[in-house]
Amino acid sequence: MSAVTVFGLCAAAAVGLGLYGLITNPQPLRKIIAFNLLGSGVFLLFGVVGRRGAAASIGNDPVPQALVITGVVVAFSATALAIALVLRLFQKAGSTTLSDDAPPGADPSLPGG
Amino acid sequence: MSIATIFEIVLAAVVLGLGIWTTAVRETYSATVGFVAYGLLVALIWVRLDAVDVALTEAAIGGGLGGVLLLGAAARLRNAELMVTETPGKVTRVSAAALSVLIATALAGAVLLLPDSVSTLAPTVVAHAWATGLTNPVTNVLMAFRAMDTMLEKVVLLLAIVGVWSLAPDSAWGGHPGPRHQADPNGVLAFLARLLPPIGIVVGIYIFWTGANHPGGAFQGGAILASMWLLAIMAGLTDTPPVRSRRLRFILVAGPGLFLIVGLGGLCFGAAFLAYPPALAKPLILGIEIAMILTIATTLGLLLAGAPERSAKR
Amino acid sequence: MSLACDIITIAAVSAGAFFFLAGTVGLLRFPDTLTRLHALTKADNLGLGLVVLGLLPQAGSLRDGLKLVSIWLLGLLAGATVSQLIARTARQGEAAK
Amino acid sequence: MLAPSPTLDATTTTGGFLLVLSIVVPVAGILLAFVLGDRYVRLVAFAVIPIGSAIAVAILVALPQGNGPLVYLLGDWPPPLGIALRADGLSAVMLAAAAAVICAVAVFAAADFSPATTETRAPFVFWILLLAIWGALNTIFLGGDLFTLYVALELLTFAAVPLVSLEGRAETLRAAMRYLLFALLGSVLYLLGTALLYGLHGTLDIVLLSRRVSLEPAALVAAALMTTGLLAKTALFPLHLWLPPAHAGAPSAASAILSGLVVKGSFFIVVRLWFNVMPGLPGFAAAQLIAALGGAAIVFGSVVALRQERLKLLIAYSTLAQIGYLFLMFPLAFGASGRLESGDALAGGLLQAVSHATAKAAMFLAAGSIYATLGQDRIPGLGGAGRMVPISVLAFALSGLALMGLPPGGAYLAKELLLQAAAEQGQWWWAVLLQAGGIFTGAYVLLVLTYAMAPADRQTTLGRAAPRMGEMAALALALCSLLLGLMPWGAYLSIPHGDASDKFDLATISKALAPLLGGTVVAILLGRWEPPLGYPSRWTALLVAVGPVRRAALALSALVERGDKVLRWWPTACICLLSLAALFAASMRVAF
Amino acid sequence: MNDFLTAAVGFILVMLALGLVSILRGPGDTDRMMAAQLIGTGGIAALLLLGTVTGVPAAVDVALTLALLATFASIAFVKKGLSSLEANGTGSTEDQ
Repeated sequence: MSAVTVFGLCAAAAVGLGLYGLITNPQPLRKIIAFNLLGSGVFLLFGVVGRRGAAASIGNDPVPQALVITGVVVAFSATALAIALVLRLFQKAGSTTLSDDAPPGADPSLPGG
Repeated sequence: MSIATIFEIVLAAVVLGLGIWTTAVRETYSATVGFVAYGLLVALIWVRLDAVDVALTEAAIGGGLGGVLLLGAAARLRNAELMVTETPGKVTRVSAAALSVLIATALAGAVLLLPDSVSTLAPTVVAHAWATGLTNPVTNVLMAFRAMDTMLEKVVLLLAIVGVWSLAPDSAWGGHPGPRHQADPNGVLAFLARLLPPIGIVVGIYIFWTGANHPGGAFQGGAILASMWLLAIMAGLTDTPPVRSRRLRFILVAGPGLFLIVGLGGLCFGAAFLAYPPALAKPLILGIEIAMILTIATTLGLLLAGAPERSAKR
Repeated sequence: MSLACDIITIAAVSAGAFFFLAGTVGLLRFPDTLTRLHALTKADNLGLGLVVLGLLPQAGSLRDGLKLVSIWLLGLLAGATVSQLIARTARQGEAAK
Repeated sequence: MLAPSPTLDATTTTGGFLLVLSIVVPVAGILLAFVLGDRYVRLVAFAVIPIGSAIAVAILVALPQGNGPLVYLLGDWPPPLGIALRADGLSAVMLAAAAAVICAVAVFAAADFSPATTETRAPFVFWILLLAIWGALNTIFLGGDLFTLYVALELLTFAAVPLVSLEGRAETLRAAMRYLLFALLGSVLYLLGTALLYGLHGTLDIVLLSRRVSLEPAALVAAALMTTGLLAKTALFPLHLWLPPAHAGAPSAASAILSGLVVKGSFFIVVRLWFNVMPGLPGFAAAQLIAALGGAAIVFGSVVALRQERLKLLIAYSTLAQIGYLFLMFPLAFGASGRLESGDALAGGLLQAVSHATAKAAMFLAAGSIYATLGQDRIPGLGGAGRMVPISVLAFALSGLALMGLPPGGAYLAKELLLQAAAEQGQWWWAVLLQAGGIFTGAYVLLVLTYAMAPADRQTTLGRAAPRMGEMAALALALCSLLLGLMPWGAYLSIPHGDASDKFDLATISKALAPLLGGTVVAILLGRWEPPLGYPSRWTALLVAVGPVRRAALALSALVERGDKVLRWWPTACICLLSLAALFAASMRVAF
Repeated sequence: MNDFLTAAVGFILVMLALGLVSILRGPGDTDRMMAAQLIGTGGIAALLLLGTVTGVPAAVDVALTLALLATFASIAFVKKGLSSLEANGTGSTEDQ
């Protein structure tokens, strides 16, 4: 087992965790947190890929590193935009539920509910 | 199993444990605290993967600014939690879990089964470092070889600002983002907000400056500067600028603007769009980065501050 | 010389690790917020200081050494002020109950 | 190891600088508009749009003159180290379509989003985001690097989401939120695939990848994840939870852009991925799967569209159906070698995308004028629209005819090409769906027109008069879509038999009548509303005659609408997404 | 030497994890506010040792960044915690 294996598994697990949270957490804010977990898993995956490509006295391929830095910035901007939306929605509607056509309160006709 | 591997497993377990806690915990405020801890610790993994540039970014953005952004929203949305509806049922949760595990397994398999013949651009990047005169390969990739991505990413940041501002109520348009913070001017908070920023500014500029040849760069430096600015705002020492301010707007586009101008200069007088003449490469890149650190610090700070809430008229 | 450095490192880092242990035991065993805060800021900062001390002989240059020390100072500053803030909040929280 | 060696695709061609300009000009416009603010935003946009359009036309002219695609190496760094921009026929056609739609929308929006003397929120945001969408789309059409495409995709999302919530009502904020979160999920999956591809091949350049991609587990996982991620952003059924509220809730000018152009961005990347990056990878089963989703989208979207009460929601669901139409080309593009080939099926699919972009944008613009004049857009209350806003109703009708696939529209030519490919391949089931798509489109267009042409049931007009320029913009765009079939496509897309559209013989006319007649029948069976006032009584008698059948059909469509509600529930949609990723991986595996 | 330092990082990391468990468990938000503070010391110690072990001198810069941002996060914790306390009806002297 090398660092690549351990952190590769860790990255995959973080992706799985983020996906699960994104699907099942009902609150938008928690979905955003889950999205960030998911994103960090993806970035770790890039890191693992780059670590495999260590060469020429560089410990980690610089191209995936650059991609991750760009990706982190984009993910952060997305988080900021999403949070601004949630806050405005709360201000406007008094709740942050995402289902539009269901009146406030659970829709009993939905499956698995 | 070597001691290094055991350490790596411990690190991965701690980080994943935090991730699980963040996903599973009931209260949103606790989840954000867990996420901040997660984000700060992921930086350790990045150091272990020998990607210090990313470690800096992840520590500054993932844990620090990103966490605080989430935290602020969680504090404001406390009351919204009380009206939780539409919690998915067991069937949904189980199938979501099964599919997530499936995807994660497929991913893990794909990563572990990557062919042994490693594909990497690292030697190529090193071989072409002459073109910029900088020795940090990541900066070279960001500022020269993949400069287009970096420029577009700055436009993404600008659009995020436009998007966040677009959520202002019409009456507050042009005004100050976020609430006005006030604190006891002789309190501990104000004391820290006077003491820490000078240190932080030095560190931020150092991280930026060292980025030419060592890990670091405009983005990481800018994030530190942004956090110091926000500290001063939170302590009530200063206020967010009104978004209609022309000077603010100018700072916000300075980075991508200069990038674009230098790029067009390359198109008109040089080899290609975004190509730097080797003799001028280093000063040009540093110039762009100086403009960028200002833009980034301001942009990140304003993204955290949120949409304009108070009219600029007093 | 290098042996002496290594011995200092091992001794100081071990001592630092011990204080982290103490801090954690405090966090786990102490009953309320204020005492836990006490354990956290005092013991952990001491532990960090010892680790920094242990790493100083391993630092490549004077600059690196200065950076290490400045990190510790920063930690101390943060610990001293932030713990005050948290303690104040904790008291208010109790008062509110 | 992979020393950058100059090859055919790795040198800047003459005219390559045009590609840079087509991205840089809108970006410069964004920066300038942001700094100047106030009343200059619209001015900047109006200065940038003609320049950008001229560049798109220049690329259209320059492309056939060289041999092969236009290429530009950014920073003079050849891939894999650097990033290349490439324009082939597909890019050129999409660039031109985007420019046309942006122009029309800008003219339409000139009055709605005119800045006052002091800066106001909506115009500032709208014009900047319009330019941003344009820049992002141009980058998507030209980008030769999968990560650049990712950044461009995010740029597109960031520009599109605030447009949805521009009016700031709670339901539009909610729609924007759902859109943003689902789109982010989609792009993260795409990014995952990118990471795997880089790990496999050490490059993200499309041309280099196409030479290196082979059947490996990691490549399969990457292809499946990227495809589903992009489908989520394209809102292909059943991943459409965000589309109807977002497209219906945005201001009309924004809806036109979102529906006409934004979804085409991620669709275009799917095309790039399947046809250029990995033509040998998806295989027959995966192509059948993606087209089956498309087919389901056509039926499902159309049926739900016919049940909508609001015009804008109807058009949004119609977009859902039309998106499905775009994916029917994938199984028809299979060559004998088991690879996807850029033949007439791809040409048909692209033409469909272009004609949908123009026609759907025209439809939303027309609906916007109708909404503004009548003060509401309930379909049963559309009476009198034909008299009050005749040009808009005409624009709506013409764009409807174009969408139905009537000659000489672009959709007609596209349908002919796809039908031909289906016949050659013996895949008759897709031919059935192609026809069904036209018939369904006919149904809801006729339904809307029936109500719009009826006399008004009230005397007063509630809204304000729609600006004439805006109505003309919608009409021009609709005409453009209807005349697309007459353009010389041969230079850009591989169309085998020249333009088959200009012979108006009996067969052509009968083909044209099929969607109209079929559409009438479907509209009678599935139209929910009472016939409008002042309607000939024999029609009412007809409705009574087909009563039982109609009731059964309506019950069925009500069931479909219930299903739509379930699918648009967040967890269901996400589970669909992940299941699709697994299905795609499995079906790609099966094919070999 | 390296093995010793690696073991020390591992040990501190485990202590950090245990500390986090105790802090995150609560019971109150004020306990959770300590999380960033804990990482500001324990995490940085681990990072510094790790940098020496892995031979990445720039890890010191990461530690510096981490120290600053952990402090920033701590203050934000307190500040936001205060504002949520305020929402529950208790004023504070520090935050008005």
